[in-house]
Amino acid sequence: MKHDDTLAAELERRGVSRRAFLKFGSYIASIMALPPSSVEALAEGLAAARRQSVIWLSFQECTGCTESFTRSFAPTIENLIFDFISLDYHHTLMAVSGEAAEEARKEAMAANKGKYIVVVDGSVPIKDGGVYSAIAGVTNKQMLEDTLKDAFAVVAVGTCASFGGIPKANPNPTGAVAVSELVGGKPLINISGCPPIAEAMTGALSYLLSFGKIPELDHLGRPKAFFGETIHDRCYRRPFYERGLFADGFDDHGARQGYCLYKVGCKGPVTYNACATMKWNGGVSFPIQSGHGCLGCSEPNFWDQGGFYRPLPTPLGAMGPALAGAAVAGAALGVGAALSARRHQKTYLASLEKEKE
Amino acid sequence: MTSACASTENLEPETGFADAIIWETLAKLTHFAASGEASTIDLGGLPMSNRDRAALDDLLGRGEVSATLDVIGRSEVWETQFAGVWRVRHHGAEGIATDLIEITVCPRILSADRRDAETAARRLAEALERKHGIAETAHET
Amino acid sequence: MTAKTTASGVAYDVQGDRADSERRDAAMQAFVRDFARTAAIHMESCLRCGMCATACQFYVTTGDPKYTPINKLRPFEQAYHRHIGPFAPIYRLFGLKSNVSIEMLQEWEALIYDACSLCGRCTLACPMGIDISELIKEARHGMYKAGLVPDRLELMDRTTKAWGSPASPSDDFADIVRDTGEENGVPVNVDLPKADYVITVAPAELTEHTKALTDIAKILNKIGASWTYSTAGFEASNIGYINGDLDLQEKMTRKIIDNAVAVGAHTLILPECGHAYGAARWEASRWYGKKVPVRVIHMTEFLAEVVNGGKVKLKKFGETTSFHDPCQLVRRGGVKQAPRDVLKALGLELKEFEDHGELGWCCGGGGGVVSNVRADPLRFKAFEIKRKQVEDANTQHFVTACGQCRITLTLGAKHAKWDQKVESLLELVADNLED
Amino acid sequence: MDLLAFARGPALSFSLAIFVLGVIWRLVGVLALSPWNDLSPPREGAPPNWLSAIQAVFRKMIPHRTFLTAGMFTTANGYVFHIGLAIVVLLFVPHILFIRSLFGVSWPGLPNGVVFGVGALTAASLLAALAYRLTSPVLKLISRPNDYISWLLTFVPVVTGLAAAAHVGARYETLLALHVLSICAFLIWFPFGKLMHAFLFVLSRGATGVRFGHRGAQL
Repeated sequence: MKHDDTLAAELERRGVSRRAFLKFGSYIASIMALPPSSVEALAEGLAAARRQSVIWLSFQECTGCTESFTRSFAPTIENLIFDFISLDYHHTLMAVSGEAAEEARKEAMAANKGKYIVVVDGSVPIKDGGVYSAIAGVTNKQMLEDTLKDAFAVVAVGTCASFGGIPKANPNPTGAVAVSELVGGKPLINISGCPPIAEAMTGALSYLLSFGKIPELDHLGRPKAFFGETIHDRCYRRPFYERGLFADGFDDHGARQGYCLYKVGCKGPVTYNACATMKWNGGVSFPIQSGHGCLGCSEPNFWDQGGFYRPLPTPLGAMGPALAGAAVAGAALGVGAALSARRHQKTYLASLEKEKE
Repeated sequence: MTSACASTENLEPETGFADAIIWETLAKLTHFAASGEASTIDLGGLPMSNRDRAALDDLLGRGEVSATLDVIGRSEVWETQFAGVWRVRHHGAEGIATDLIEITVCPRILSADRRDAETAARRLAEALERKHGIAETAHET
Repeated sequence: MTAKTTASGVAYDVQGDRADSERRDAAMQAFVRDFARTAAIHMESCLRCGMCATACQFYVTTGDPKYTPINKLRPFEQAYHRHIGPFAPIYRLFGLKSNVSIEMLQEWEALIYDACSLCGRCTLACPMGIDISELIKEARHGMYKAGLVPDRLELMDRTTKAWGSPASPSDDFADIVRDTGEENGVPVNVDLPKADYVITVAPAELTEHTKALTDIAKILNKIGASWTYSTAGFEASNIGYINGDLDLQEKMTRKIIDNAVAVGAHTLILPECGHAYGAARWEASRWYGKKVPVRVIHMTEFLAEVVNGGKVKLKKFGETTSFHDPCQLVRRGGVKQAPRDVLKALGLELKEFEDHGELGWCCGGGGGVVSNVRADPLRFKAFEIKRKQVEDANTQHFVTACGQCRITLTLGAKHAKWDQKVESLLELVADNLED
Repeated sequence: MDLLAFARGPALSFSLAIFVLGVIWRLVGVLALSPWNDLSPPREGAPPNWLSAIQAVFRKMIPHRTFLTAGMFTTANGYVFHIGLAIVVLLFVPHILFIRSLFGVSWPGLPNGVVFGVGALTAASLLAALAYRLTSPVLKLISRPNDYISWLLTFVPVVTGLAAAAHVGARYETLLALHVLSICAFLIWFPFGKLMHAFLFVLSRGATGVRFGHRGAQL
């Protein structure tokens, strides 16, 4: 009997029934807002898939994304995905190190040529030849380019990989860029967030595994299922916004009443993410529920939007000196114009007087 | 209770989602009764507060059947007091992962898969073999 | 002096023999000179809401949008933006506002002179409070400089320069006064070297309404005042003020003020004439350069003063009357109560028009319109409003306090074949003095 | 978010600077012209000039009844969109935050639903104003490009604001950016067109008020 290496067979060997696929399928369908009718297709697709080789590259990052993704090791529905993938290279998680680690990466690339998925967290510095971040003597840029050559798809995890994130924040000393700028034509999924919601990652990978294609993305390359709506649109505090009830600080009456945090700088209205519905830590809470406005961490350049506590409708940058300067210039121009007009009148008057004589 | 978080919990508003979902359930149930066509309402992704969820549970109540599953974590399935309206709730690491209302004869997750049955038959045969020392081939299916 | 027509078919008169460019420049010079702070604020402020149209008798009676008051200011406005406004240097630099063309000035002549009686009703309608009529008066300065004035008004201008009055030569003035005094049996004073009151006249008193000359004399004699008429300063109507001839306005102003000072008068009484009030009461100091040392009052103010002060007693009519508020006296002069007091003293029950006082409708002849025969058809049209008001009031008397209004109303009635007498407040008082 | 950052940042700073520069330029340019001092003696009992000016500013808020008959639409509609704009601009919470960031003062806002309703009414009123301008023979004759530009630059922020609030037409941040940019255009145009009447009305009414008060005439 030929050894069956489908995921169904693997789980079966561990005594897990196909109900697990059904359950996982309904979970993925739910978080990705797929129609309930697609649950079985998803489950069947996953069951028939083979373990997916994943090469995880970490560049200019803080490991928060990995933390978010692997936060739980309990055998639960959320991390069944770890049974579906073969994490062939991840320098934080893998047991081996040094040359052996790099060897593992090369082996996986050779063995799964054209089929492996590259996951990237962290941005890539490209200034000065990319010298600001290197692993085993290879710059991040070089390693990314090498690894991408034979990849099937790329998943940029976290805002740094998706949009450059904090390393790219003004003044961007390392010339950090998003992965999207270096992928060439490879299919790319951005899972932004600082850190991203683990379910978004799970959902995107599962979709990729079951259907063999990339889920529908928004204009920033993010799965619409998770990034299709703003935090504000899905926020349970939205009714307070509509009724004009706001917290003016973090310890006032409004804050205690759980009013909308718009006035204290919440970026929910312009932030596309699923925090308000998926929430964090297994659905316990999310920043707004915990009393703090959204930072907008899943959006490009969120670090440079004038401050986390600056309300959305306020202008960015200091206005005072510019306006004072404008006022002085305006007054000068006004006086100049009036003097010129007066002179104009006088010269006209003079010519009139002459006319009289 | 003076902490901001605690009082926020207490003040979670009721948004009216529960009522809306009951209306949808009624429509789907009527359709199911007439045509036999099953359907599902996914409660995930709806910005329901805990109060909304409690209100929904109250309205639907519990009927004759209830089951607990232990498949990659715990799941609960029960029929509401309205025949054909089932609740399917999968628990994840730290809470509810999937929460569904299924309008059907019996939720699919309760039924065994024939491919699993195939393996099960083999395992059962092996178990027998171990017990009686007799090699008995399972019936081909 | 020639009547011409623009390419677009608008009639205009032109005086003198100058190149068009010279005319245009002369107009611009005068326009530019006029923009002081208030005029500039008003030039900046128009919202183009069209409310002023609803106030203008020429628009209301014709429905022709070109009579919208603010539209009459277009060349003036253009000159302002090109030469004076805060952005004028930029407009000039980039050629964003063109200079006013001679064709435009020609076309606007009739709008500025024939279709505006300077009544100022539009000023009250303007939500921004733009004093449109004042601006039109200022725009006339440029039109005059350009030699683009209705011929009849220019004729009066020249006559005044030659005679010292548009009605008769100065040399004849003393005779006219004496003759009228004899005719009406009233002792008159002319050219006394010293007097407390100096009386001035308008053309109406020297032509149609000579009785007014002795009416005031009668009252002054009655109260035993020291008064005189003066050949050196009798003409108060000030055609320069109306035409936009500033030189003449200054000359005529100085004449009456200087004379009053020379006579040592404490009060200069202006005739029953609206524009005389505007020119002498409010604008004289502009030419005099300082506060005018003589009290300048209108005939109506004088009447109210003697009546309210109990210096004269009047016979009571016990009848009803309506009153036409002369624009320059009431709306733009602030003399609203005085004529009403006098009418009350005469025992005339005043039935007010629906729009009266500062909201009164113009007779249609102010600002020189009545003297400008070219404007007759328009004026007669505007007269319809006044006629309706008078008919609606349906009173035994119809009184006004301005000779020009009286002439306009009489002419209007005659043209409309409408039998309506227009009475003078001064005459009513003079004719009804208690012994 | 880049368009929004541009709108909230450089575009807004630039247009506010132009706004301040232009407003002061225009006001100073007019006020620094030579005055004509009226040396004629005032009417007996005439109020002081400052009082006449203030009275005129308020007096002119409501037209004389006689002008209302013909000018009812202009007046009533003018009131509707002016009050509407005032409510939307001054009582919508995001706008209050904007104002607070510039001047440091704030006040309570209205519920969004009310503001949206008022905004819609304001937009309708502005459309009516345009329709009237395009059909009335008087307004057709006296209107200038200034009037249409000013109308457009008032209307567009209202419409983009409503669209942003209702999330229709594009993504919220794009709509918000367009709203902010439309306000930038409004601010830049403001001092150079008739929008300036928001400042000039005080001067214009006041100047005539002084003239009339001096003469003892009623405005």
